[in-house]
Amino acid sequence: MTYVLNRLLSVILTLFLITLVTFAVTNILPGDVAMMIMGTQSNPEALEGLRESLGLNDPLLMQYGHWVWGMFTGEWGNSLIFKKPIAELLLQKAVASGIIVVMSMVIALALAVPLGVWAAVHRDKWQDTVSSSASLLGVSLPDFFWGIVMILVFARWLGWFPSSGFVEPSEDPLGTLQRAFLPSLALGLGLMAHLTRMTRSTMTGILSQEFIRVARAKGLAERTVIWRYALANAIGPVITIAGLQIGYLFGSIIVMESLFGYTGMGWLTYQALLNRDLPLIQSTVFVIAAVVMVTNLLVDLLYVVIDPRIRLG
Amino acid sequence: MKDIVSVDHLRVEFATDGGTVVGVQDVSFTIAPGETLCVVGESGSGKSVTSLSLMRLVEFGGGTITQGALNFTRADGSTLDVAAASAQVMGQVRGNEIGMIFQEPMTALNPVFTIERQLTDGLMLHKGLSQSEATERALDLLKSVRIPEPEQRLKQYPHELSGGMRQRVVIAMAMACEPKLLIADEPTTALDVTIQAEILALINRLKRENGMAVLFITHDMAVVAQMADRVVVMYQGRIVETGPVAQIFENPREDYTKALLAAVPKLGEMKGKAAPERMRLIGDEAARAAQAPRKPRTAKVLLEVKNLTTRFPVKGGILRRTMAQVHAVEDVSFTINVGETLALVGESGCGKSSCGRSILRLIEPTSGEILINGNDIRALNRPDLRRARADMQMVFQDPFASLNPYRRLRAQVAEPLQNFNLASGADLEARVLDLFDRVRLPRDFMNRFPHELSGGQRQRVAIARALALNPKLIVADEAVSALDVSVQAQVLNLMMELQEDLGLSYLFISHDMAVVERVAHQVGVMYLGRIVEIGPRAAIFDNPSHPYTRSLLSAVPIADPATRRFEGDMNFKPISSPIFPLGHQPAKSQYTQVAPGHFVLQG
Amino acid sequence: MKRRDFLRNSTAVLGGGFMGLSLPSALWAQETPVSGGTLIWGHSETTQNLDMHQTGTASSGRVLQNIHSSIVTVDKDLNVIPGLCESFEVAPDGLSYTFKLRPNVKFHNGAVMTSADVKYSFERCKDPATGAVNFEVFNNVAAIETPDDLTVVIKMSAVNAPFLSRLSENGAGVIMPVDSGPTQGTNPMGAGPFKFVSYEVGTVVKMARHDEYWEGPAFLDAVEAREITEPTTRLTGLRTGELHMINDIPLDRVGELQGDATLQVKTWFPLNFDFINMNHTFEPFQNPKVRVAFDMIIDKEALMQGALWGQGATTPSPSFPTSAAYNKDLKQRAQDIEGAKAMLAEAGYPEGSLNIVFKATTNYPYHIETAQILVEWFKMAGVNLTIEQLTWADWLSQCWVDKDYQMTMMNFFSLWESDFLYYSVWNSEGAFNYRAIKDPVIDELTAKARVTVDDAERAKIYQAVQKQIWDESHDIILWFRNGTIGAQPAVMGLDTVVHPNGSNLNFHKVWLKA
Amino acid sequence: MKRFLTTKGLIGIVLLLIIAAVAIIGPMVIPPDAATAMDMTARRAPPSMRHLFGTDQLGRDMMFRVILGARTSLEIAVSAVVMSIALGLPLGLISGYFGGFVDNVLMRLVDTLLAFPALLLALTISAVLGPNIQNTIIAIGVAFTPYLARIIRGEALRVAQMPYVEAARASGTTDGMIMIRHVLPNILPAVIVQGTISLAFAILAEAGLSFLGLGTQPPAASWGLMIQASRDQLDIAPWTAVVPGLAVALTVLGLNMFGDVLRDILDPRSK
Repeated sequence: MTYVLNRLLSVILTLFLITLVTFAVTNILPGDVAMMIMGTQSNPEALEGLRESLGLNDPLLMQYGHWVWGMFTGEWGNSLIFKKPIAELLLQKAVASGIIVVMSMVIALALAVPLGVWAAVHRDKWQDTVSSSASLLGVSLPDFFWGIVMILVFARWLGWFPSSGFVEPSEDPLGTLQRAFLPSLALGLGLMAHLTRMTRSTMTGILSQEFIRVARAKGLAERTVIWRYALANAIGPVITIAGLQIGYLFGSIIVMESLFGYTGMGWLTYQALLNRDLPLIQSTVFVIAAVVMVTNLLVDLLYVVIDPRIRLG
Repeated sequence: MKDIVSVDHLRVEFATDGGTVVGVQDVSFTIAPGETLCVVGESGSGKSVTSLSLMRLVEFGGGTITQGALNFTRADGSTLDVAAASAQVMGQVRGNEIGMIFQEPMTALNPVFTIERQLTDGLMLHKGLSQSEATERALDLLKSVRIPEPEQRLKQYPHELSGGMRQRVVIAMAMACEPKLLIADEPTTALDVTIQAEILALINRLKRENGMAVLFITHDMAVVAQMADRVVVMYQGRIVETGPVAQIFENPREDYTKALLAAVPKLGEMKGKAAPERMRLIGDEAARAAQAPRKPRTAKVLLEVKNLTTRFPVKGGILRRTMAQVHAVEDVSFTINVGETLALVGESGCGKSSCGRSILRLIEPTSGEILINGNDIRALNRPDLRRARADMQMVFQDPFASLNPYRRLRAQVAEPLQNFNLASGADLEARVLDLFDRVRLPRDFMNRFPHELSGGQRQRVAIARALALNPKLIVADEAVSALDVSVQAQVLNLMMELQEDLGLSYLFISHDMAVVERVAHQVGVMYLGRIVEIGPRAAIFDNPSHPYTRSLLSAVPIADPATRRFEGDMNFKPISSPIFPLGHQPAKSQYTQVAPGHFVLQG
Repeated sequence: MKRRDFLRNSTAVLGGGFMGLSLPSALWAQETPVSGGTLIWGHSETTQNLDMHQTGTASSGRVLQNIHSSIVTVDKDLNVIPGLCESFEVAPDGLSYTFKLRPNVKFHNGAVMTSADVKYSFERCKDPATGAVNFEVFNNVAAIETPDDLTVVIKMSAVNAPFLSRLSENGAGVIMPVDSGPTQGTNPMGAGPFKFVSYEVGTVVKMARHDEYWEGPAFLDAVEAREITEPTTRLTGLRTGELHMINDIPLDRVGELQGDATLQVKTWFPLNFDFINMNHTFEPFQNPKVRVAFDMIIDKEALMQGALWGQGATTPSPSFPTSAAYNKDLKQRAQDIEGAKAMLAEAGYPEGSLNIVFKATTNYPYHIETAQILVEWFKMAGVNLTIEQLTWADWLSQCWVDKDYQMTMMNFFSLWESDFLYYSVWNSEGAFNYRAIKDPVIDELTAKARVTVDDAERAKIYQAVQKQIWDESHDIILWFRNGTIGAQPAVMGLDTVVHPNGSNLNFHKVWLKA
Repeated sequence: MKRFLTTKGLIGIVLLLIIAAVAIIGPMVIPPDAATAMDMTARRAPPSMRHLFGTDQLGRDMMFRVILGARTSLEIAVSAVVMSIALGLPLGLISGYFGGFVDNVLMRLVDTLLAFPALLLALTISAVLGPNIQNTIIAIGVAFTPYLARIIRGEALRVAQMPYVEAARASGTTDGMIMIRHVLPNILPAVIVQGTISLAFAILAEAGLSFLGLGTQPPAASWGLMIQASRDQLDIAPWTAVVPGLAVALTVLGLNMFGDVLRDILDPRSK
């Protein structure tokens, strides 16, 4: 329990640092939302009026204090471009992104674990080379490349999945999953490469341990030894590494969601950045950072459940 | 009656990047029912490869049986050539007709499964038991290996058990299907001496009760003497000598066996000798010649440790505050005279290493005084401490980890000299050469990297490095524990020779009573952070007065098949935890003097 | 009546002669429109703020113009014509405007439009607290009077000749029901052909037919504007049949789609005009010879073919092509690299001595392509041009506001009204004079035009302005860019969809063939 | 003696040698204009004898672009990785070696940076410094630093607990010298392996940055920019993605294969 509280405290401290950095970074960015709203229609006079009405002329420290206090009290303010309460926007988009983050993680793990185990069992043989070359190819081309390939193959040529868009799960749950599948697959493939490598090296370490030899000496079938005895030990580290990829995933969804017109957190972040919607940038970045940290926390806690050794220590 | 096992001209090869390496060749032996065969040898002798071949587990390590037969008499009386058996047949044999236990109890159990699951899966597989029947049988097994509270253990995970208990579980697993042959591969090497005694006694009892044969693999001649009916001595993948245990120990035929036996310190063989003595190693004429002249011992005190206490904080809670303390070293006092050796002996976790490190302030002591030549080490600031450390050097246990793999040995030995600007250029080169000579290493080793040396050679380099600053005191922390017995003897002799030549003092930290008896002038026995008994070596070994010292000595295997110690069940008091809540004030160490200089902890 | 309106509108649009349709236009003319169906439109941009007053982006306007109706609008030549008013009248002194409203115009909430709604809408737009982007349109408005339910009189404190034209633009002239302001951002409401149904940020805007629309109900039951910003994805959606139509076909794909018999492609111009800007505070560009030489380096037709894949038409003037102000006498300078070299040398910049940074925004990928082609020609002329890519926000901040650039290019969608165009872009006092152009001739001419009442006279003045811009080569005017739409064959009435301003899309007359 | 030049390693070295040769010799034999020369009559031409690797949307020869782009891409990737190592190494080394408070503070900082979308970081850097190659290198270098610092810290922590470090301390070696003589050489292999992997990511990161206009500025060629530009024409001109993609893939493959060899070469144990 103290372990949990401890981790929580460090998460809170980091979150505070994140608010500071976010605020600083977003304020360094030139241009503001007033300029973005008016576009080429902007002239000094009009800009000034708009700025005033958007509250962009307050002193920085006041804006920061206002923002942090708002985050605490649940007053997240309104998005300047979308004219909607940020909290409402984020909640809706977080669900959308949650779906593809989880789905891509499931796809990645479902592919990476067997592939990694296979490579570890046949270490330094051709199977290993095939597995590592496949994962290298995965990381050699950017996510969006795979995204476009998915659209062309599965939407345009095969017509199995819709090419883009997002529907609310409450409206059409199947439709939501259909639309989430292609971006998840593209993200999952990129993620898989990394996880395969990690599974392989973790499994390699575990397979050289004494208890594996003991299991074999008991007469257990090789299948049982690898898929029960060894994998039960590998799953903890692999999940931890997978959890650490959440941060990477939240970076990748920015491009991927925009590509698929799948409007989740990544898309929202990109829109906020492009439109210099400072309150929205600050909140999305903060929420993404918080989600990343909390996921890592949860993964750590999950590890405690999976691995009995951690419980006492 | 038919032999259980008959190995005939076994040859195992390993494919490596550098080509094919022969693991063992021309190995032949038999094991009769109910017999214990010990295979003994130093590292690289091929003893483990032999045992793994019998289980056909050697394949998983990249080995291939390229020649020979491994005939095993199955339960139905038929003979199976293990070398040619199918994977399916091997699955029936392994764990069912042949049980196996391994060296590392800490890693031999799957950390994420309960004891119950690990005990029952073999039973369900081989004996077709239901889950509940298997659990019942598992409970019986735990009882038969004398694990306390067996019902509770079934639900526990391996990490919740001590090392000794884990090894009992591993034995229970191996015994689950009542095999006709038990292969024990260094089953006690990683264990403390009292636990080793318990496990050896347990194996003996189980063997008697079940009438099974045992193939016992070990490097320890003392254990061989205690366990074996017959002995196979192996060296570099071949069998050197085979024979009944008495014959091997009393009348060895082969030079290698003789040399091996000569290198084993036997507990009690120093009885009546006043000073430490180098071992008489076969082929080490230098040691023999240098035996005679001795420097007269002076009673000048070099190191005085008074009430040394070292505690480590156990941090916890939200604010990472110290919640409890490990009382690693608790109110320890002793002195070491110039040119003498004080051995600190005890089992793992007793605080002997922490004590050694505290003296060098590699870890910071909590309280107490450390005076070297009257100079208070604890009062020094960092620069002064750095200078003071020139007088005290350390040799570590693991010869593989104590040298930087990325630096040439010349640089590593020269480093202390450069640190204090004691030498440079040609002078430095000369000093380093001299040090290599001193530790009897060829001069051309200077340009080598650590991995190019054997364990014993590396330990010599570590000693040379420690000697570079002409220290007065060397703390040798399990300095010979990781070495093969013949190498251990050589290094011990070297250390004793250096002591004689240079008047060095040693704080010799060890768990091995037989080695301690060889090298020490004074012995301190540590238990739970305290010295429970301290005095001249003879006093401790001849008249052990503290109960702990006595049990420790009774547990040591003696390299003499005539004195067998581990027949009945042995049960020693388990060591309790040295962790105490914050603010716990332990009592002062009070000693009773039982003889001049021989003190025993009260209470 | 409806049928007649329909025909009139379509002829009007066709009359412009700027429309191109890949299907023979006779085909649709023979069909009888049917009601029903939901049109799924793949919209190229994201709708942001639903409040018509507050939203400044063309993207939001494109959707919201279907929900709102404006008091006045424009015909194909951008002449102001009545919208929600039956007629309007400007006092001779230009200080008073009288609007006669159409009777029985119904808002989406069922209320009938009155002069109070007009007064409310204009005052809301004028109020700085509203944050309307066009609030300065009402700068000179002194009072809004409503003598009766169908009459609105606007009193000006000073003459503002472009007032009516500005009212016809996005936002400023729309009429909202009284007191609907606070909910306009979440539930926009007006008197347009479609009612707002729902909006999911970044995903879709749904609209349904307004049965009591003053020009008659639309054919479509509903319109779904799905927002798909990625061009390839949008194109795929059209090809797979998920979308009925898309706007903004990537220029390089227009040819490919036109060759596809299963799809309709519609292009029109002008969507906007593009020009290359030279910063007049940058020393070399203070010399007109350098500017003219730069103009001579560029082969505009080749550049248009290269960057727009032929989807446009070159022009020496930025005026709306069919407007009276357009100076038809001007011709773009032909490419003459040797002549440009000589002129540059004459100006004191021999070969290799000019190093220019060209800032282009990634917001318009064809600007980047343009810049890349320019680099090659400038290299031939001995000028070293390097490109710096900027995001839209950075471009606005660096080039538009801070004037921190040497060379750049930009396009304008909606500056078709001559005063708005020439005064704000080229007058030294102009709000959009981000090149810092100070030309006394232009200053004088543009000021004079403001007080010139006679339309023909004014047009002449603006033609003179265009000549001056060309003579001095203040900017290099490049082309009008085409607008594009791609659609399934079932989508009918595509020719009515484009608003005369070239940017807005109106679905009133669009229908789906069963 | 271990044979460290395995077939795999040999392939890796050959691949890298070819790529390096192309990157170095290419610009010497091919005129610099070849990468930007446009042929408007052959836009998006598929591979043919005239244009072996086809052309892009402006009719530029993909073969010349991919060859001349090699140098830019590798220059950016190598500099960015070197920079992230230069920043991350001291950070991780100090954090891992000293532990305690210093470690806590530094790792909290690293955690904070890791939680940030790299895009925001890159955008800020590009906005503040302007888009050019140096700033691209800075953006990638800074974004990679926390990852490297993390890995280096872990390694330093492990090495700092080795007996030879304790032995060095016992023989009077100062902390600074211990870090240089003992910790650094022992963590270097891990750093180098991580570095080779990071190189691959850096090449791709440049593609991501050109999404925002940062990175190589057109019309100059770089693999990242080329892949980015292929985005809208993947279906009609797949070679525009395949050619630079293959170049990246081969480089990554070569680097990975070579990484293992390099580790062996550096390790005295394998000699």
